[in-house]
Amino acid sequence: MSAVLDVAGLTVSFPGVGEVLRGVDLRLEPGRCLAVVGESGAGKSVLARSVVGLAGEGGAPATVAAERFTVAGQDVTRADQRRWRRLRGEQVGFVLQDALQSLDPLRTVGAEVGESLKLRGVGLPERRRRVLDALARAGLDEPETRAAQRSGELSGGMRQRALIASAIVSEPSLLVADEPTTALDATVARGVLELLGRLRDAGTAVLLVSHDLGAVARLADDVVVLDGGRVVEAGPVGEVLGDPAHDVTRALLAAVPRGARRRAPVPASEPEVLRATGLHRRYRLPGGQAVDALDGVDLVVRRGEALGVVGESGSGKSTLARMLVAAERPDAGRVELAGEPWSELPERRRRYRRHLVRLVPQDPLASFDPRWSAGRILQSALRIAGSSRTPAQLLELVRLPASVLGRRPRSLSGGQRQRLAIARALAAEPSVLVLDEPVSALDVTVQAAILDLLVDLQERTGTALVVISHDLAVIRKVCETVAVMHDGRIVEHGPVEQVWHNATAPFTRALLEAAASDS
Amino acid sequence: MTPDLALNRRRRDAVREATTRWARTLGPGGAVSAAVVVLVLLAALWPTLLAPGDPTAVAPAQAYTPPGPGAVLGTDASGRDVYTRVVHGAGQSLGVGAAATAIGLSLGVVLGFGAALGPRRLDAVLSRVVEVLFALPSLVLALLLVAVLGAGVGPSVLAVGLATAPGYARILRARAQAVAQGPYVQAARLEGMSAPVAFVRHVLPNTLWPLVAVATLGIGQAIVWVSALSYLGLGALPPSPEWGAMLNAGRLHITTAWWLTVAPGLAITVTAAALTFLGRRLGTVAPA
Amino acid sequence: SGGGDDTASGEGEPVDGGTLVYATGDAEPTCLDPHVGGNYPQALISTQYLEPLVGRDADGEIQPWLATDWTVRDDGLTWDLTLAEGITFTDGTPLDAEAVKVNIEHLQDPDTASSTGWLAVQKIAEVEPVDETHVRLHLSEPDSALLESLSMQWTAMQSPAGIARGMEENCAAPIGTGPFVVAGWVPQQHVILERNEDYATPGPQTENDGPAHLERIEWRFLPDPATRWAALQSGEVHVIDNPEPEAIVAAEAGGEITHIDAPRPGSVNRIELNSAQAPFDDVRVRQAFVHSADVDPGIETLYQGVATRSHSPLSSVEPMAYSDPTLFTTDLEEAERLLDEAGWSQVDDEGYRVRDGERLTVRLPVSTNQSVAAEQALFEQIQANTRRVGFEVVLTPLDLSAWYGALAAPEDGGKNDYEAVSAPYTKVGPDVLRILYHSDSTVPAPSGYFANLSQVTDPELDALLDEAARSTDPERRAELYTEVQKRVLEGYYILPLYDQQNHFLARGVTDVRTLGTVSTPTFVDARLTS
Amino acid sequence: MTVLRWLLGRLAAAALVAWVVATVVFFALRAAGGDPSEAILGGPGSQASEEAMARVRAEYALDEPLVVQYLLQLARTVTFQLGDSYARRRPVAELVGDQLGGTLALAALGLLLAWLLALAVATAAVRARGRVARRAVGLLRAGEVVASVTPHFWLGAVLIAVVAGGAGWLPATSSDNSLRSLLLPAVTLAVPVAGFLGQVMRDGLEEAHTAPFATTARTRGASEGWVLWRHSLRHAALPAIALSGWAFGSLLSGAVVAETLFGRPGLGRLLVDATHSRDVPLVIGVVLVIALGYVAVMTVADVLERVVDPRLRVRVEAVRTAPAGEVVA
Ligand SMILES: Nc1ncnc2c1ncn2[C@@H]1O[C@H](COP(=O)(O)OP(=O)(O)OP(=O)(O)O)[C@@H](O)[C@H]1O
Ligand SMILES: Nc1ncnc2c1ncn2[C@@H]1O[C@H](COP(=O)(O)OP(=O)(O)OP(=O)(O)O)[C@@H](O)[C@H]1O
Ligand SMILES: [Mg+2]
Ligand SMILES: [Mg+2]
Ligand code: NI
Repeated sequence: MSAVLDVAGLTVSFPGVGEVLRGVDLRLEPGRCLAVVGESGAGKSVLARSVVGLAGEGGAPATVAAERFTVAGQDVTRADQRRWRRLRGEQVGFVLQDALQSLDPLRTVGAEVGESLKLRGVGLPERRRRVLDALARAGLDEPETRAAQRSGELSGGMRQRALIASAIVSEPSLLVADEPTTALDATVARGVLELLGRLRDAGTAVLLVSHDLGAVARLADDVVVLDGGRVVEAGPVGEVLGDPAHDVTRALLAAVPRGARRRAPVPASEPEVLRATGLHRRYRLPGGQAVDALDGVDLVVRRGEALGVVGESGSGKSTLARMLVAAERPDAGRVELAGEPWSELPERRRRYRRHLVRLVPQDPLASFDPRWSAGRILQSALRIAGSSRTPAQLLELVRLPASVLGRRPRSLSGGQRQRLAIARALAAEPSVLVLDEPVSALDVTVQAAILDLLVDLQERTGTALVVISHDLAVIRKVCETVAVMHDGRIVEHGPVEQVWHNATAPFTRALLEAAASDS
Repeated sequence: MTPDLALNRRRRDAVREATTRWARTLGPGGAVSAAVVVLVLLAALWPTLLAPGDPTAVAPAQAYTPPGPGAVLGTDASGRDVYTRVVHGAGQSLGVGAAATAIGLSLGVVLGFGAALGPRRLDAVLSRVVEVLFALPSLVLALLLVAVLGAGVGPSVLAVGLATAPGYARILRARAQAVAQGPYVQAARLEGMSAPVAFVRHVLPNTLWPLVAVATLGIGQAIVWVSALSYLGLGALPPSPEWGAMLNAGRLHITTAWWLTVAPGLAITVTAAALTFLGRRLGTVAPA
Repeated sequence: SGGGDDTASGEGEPVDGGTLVYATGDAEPTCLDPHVGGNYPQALISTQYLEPLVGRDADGEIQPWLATDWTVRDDGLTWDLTLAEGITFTDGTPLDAEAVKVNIEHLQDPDTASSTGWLAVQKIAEVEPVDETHVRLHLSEPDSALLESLSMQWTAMQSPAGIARGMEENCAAPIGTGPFVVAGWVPQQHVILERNEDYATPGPQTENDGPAHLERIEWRFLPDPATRWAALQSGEVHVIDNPEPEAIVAAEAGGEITHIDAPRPGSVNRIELNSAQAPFDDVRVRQAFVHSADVDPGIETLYQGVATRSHSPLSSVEPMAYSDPTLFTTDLEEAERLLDEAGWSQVDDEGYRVRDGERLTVRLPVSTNQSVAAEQALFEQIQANTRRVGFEVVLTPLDLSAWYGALAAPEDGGKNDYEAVSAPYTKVGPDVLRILYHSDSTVPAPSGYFANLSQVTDPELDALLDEAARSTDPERRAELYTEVQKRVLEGYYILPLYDQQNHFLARGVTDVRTLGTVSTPTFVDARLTS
Repeated sequence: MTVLRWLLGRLAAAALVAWVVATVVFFALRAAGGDPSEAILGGPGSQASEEAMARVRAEYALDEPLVVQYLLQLARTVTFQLGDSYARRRPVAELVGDQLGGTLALAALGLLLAWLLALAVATAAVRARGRVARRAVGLLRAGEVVASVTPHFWLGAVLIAVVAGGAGWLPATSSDNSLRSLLLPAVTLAVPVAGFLGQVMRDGLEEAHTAPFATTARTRGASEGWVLWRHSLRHAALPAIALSGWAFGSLLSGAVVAETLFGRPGLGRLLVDATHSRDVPLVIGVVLVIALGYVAVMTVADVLERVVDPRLRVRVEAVRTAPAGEVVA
């Protein structure tokens, strides 16, 4: 069978940056899925964009050279923009990495999905039929309604599907999907992967870019491992992942959170640090409706405990975190801190005990004053806590070099920022640390390091942890107890291994299934 | 090498690094703008350094001398040296811009912060006030003020200041609200920082810094507005070499003595453009 | 160039008919009836549709117009006027003795709010219609300037039926005997004047004795001088007034544009020095100011030869004008000496003279509506020149209301906020001197305004002026007014500058004439050139 | 928020504007010196008699205490009885009505030209390819800044001297609302505003042009022109629409200058004259109309923004259907 995509010696460089891809070879046949894996910055996205002739998109113009470069049977080694444009949309469908921003928010989903058809002069009735068909094939319910909506009105999962619909609407022979599942929670992600699987089975060649090895294992037939713009390993997926030959592949595999933390739950005799009883929080939405973000939540956190909170997006995890640190008041119910009233007190009387609880927010960058250097951020936290330690000592706790002190948060990497946020939280020597999605934005290797750090901290300092995540594997690696949330309620609560192996609530089982099929 | 020398070198390196960092963030356009602004500032603060003559000394016999040796930018209808006047006018024109902007800003700060951080009722009232102020075009406001206070730089400055205040207030209100309710202020409050301290440490600097950019932009605008008042005969008092007044006086001789309009006209546009450009650069450099 | 005798050059042949576009830089009148208020812009436009009882020729001689003859009794208190026969206003109302009575009473009616016209007919106690064409005026005191007053546009005759319509309507379209009729007024844009087909009352300046050649005049308001000049150059308009000196020079240099120079009668442009308060209550200080102002070079360059320096209180078109250039020499040493003598001998660190801690400050409010750019520049030069001997001149540009406010007397809410001011006054004949320098004129009108801005209160001067006003003997009058002018000049109450500039530039039109009264243009003879 | 409530809010704003305008103008002009009765009696410097003054004062209630006069004026203003102009003795509504059209035509054409200019500059900037073109864009950028700070009166004077007086292509004066006669004053007004709008639009365009949705459109085979017209431009237009309310105000300010310069009838000139003669009712009338016009334009801009940006319309639903995290993201 002739290859849909055949690339040899692809080299891409940017002025001032240098070569980002060096001599990459790829070959992809219809009805197969080729995965490109690698660490962040390895060049995966550049490679994907090169396939549609847009390597330099969004930055400096790229210099592309290849020994052999054919897409859908056409030699594009020296193609001009006109040639490329004919390929794009028609022969190659593309799903961009930033799924949430990839649909024009000002236009209807229908217009966006049908754009590649319109560009080819397909008439309105025909276009409409095919758009609805593509939306249905992408697994969206009520295609008609969706087509009339705009991206702002869709959830993340829906947007991702709509984007896939727009990529497959003209039934291309090649579909390129760049990280199609990163922004999604486990259940939704599974749906998207299944969709790609069906497309492949229907004969479309799929080029899947991902750093999520679980996803790759499920979907891909072959895999290439990219590192620093070079292919370091390639082959059938079972071979490469089952028996990694290259260090980079091994490191990637090792970083996948796996297994449980073998540690007994803390005994009930340990003193309580936080106790929530009957927490209720209802949000009014403009237009009269309301959501119950929290609907009767009871929870106890004891000293030295690591409690995990899991649940799908919108289940109320972040709301619970805000209640626990008294960033917000519950409508009903109360939170006690170390056996004393907490949530119902006025801020004035809470302030002197604030050092006992710390929140590490979901988006650490936003929580730093952009004008302050890391040193000043820590200094300020230490001063408020009345601590005599130095910023450098805090950095040591989170294994950051002292050179970070003079830098602004914006210039730090994602992992470094997360560490800085944790360091700031530790300034006060809190008795409980609430972490909202501490690793969701990080790449696997960095993720593993942060999780190790948390375990280490808890063991060394005895701080209680409340870790919020939608990723069960993450929780299992760090926590000994877990609470599963669904629609503002805790549907399951107990030691991690117990929940893991004999979940009672149907929702927990669904979540576990989705996650399990990943690994 | 002695430690002393090493220290010096380190200091010198630090300076060089700082300047190159600035140069990089400003870009070539920004650097040129900055140079222009520095030059104009110099003219404003120390005019005699650049033009030792008397800007008001008349010499009717030398009237309408075209640019050339003796009079670099020519002379005006009264034989006054245009170059000297342009240089000496910098102080007033720049001062006018700065003063008007200062008035607009301080009023904007009061209105904006009041609306953003005060009680909800106050916000409603102040927002309305701002809306109404906005509804009065600046020149209309200026006309009224000049009618009350008489012509002159003072009333013009006040008028332009008042007219620009609602703009600043709006920007400030939006920003102050965003910052005050934003994640890093919340993070600080959750650490136990008190509200006033958080205001001083976080809200104030993060709200005002982006305003620096807006304000430099505003100075340029204010200079232009005050010059428009001069056109209506309501601006600077004679014989002040305010650029707008010079431009207006020269306007009538546009076909016979072009240099009378070109010199102050360029002074206004180049200064205002440099300030605007710098403002925009600062705006992009300022952390959001 | 001379008065109204310009026969224009231009390439084309004069043709009959067509619309002439006139662009004025003067303010747009708020009322087209010059009886109401009474300013120059009103005189300018009303010349096209209203005519006065008498005219005046270039030599200053009163000439018949609507009135063909006049006699005065020996006591000077009773005047008999004979009106031309068979004249009707454009609405058909006859111009008879009764009409004259209605007009004078209209001027005297407080509701009309006339100021210039009201002053002119102040001394008429009663108007007695004798028969259709004869009217007798009874005066309260002799008035040698009566005919001059009645020659002005502000006392021009209007149809009694028109006046009877009420002020609002009459302001919009006054009805007279003139060569044109007001056909429409779009405020801020233009007034449309249509030819009066039955026109039969040519004045002393015109040749044509039938209807005007032009069919229509579009009278436009174009405040910006540069725009007016550009509009004339581009052929959008045919005649402009108040041109900048540059434009006049360019026009004089040849080409299609003709220049008409028609200085206004009455007073010259001059700076009045307020003798009622310090520092100008001391004649030595006034003299020092005059000797240090050094305006000649400035007038030469700023006006580029268009304006001639005056050394008289009266306009050069007034036959009785008296000049004395020797009084106005530039002499800085003399000025310094006079100031030292007057006690202004200290100098502060900014170089201004002081006396008893008081700075030698001269506040000069400038009306931005009345002083053209060149004049404002001249004031700046005076400011720079007098500074050399230690005067601090403060120039304040003001709008018209504020300017009158600054001049007005304190008891009327004004502030007398001036030591010097330029306030030209247009009136036909030397009687303007009485209005400007009689001590009666320091008594403010109810609005606070008074004409004697130098605040001269000199009993001997008053006596001379009163006698001149009563005297009907031309020789005696001339003698008296010469004496008056001498006293005004020698008292250094004023610094005369130049005639009130009144220039017109025309293009594509011939035979534009100006009246010998207040120098307004008339278009009876004018023809467009093809 | 319902349409009705929104409309009521706008009306309330208009009423408030009317009140503030009447108050500010009344006290400003009374504090300005100069006697309104003079304005009534033939203008500043009038030499009307004592009786005439007294009569006018009584008739116009000028002898009442200031507060009473103010309340009377207020009562008239809020009921839109603008009264008669002191100086022109004609109903203010009529005077303003006569001049409104001309000024609106001028401002509207000015705004249109500003938009077209800004659009041309912005699109040229994002479509520029190659070294020379990029350089040119740099110049264009400087040009925008310079345009935005060019004084109206100077630009107008140059245009008159060069285009009308020198070359004679267009009339120097502007008397009616024909395109020929409106063009020069409209250009005078448009250039500075275009400078501003151009900067804003170019920023928006450059941002939208590199946004992921633009890239996605390219992956569908869209050409640069297509991306520009179908995607980026609408995004870039949004801030410019929001600015148009301000721009309209600035155009009206500019109209004061342009109308004087080009000898055009209009509200701006009327206002200058009325202020100079302390014609209180007329000033209130003109300022009121300008202010209400501004409120109206802001309202239109609001509506337009909603038309172009459905997100503003559907925010309610968006929050309801999408999880919070995503709406925020
Ligand atoms: N247009 C461009 N101009 C300059 N440099 C670029 C451009 N696009 C990508 N790069 C650089 O190329 C390198 C590879 O980037 P790429 O986006 O392909 O990484 P990635 O493997 O997709 O990473 P991630 O997993 O974080 O998405 C990075 O160093 C990036 O900074
Ligand atoms: N400030 C708010 N205003 C209105 N609704 C809110 C607000 N905060 C949260 N909600 C709603 O409350 C529910 C729970 O939100 P929460 O942020 O706690 O979910 P989550 O479990 O943290 O989700 P994710 O995994 O996406 O972060 C959601 O339906 C959300 O839309
Ligand atoms: Mg990528
Ligand atoms: Mg959350
Ligand atoms: Ni002549």
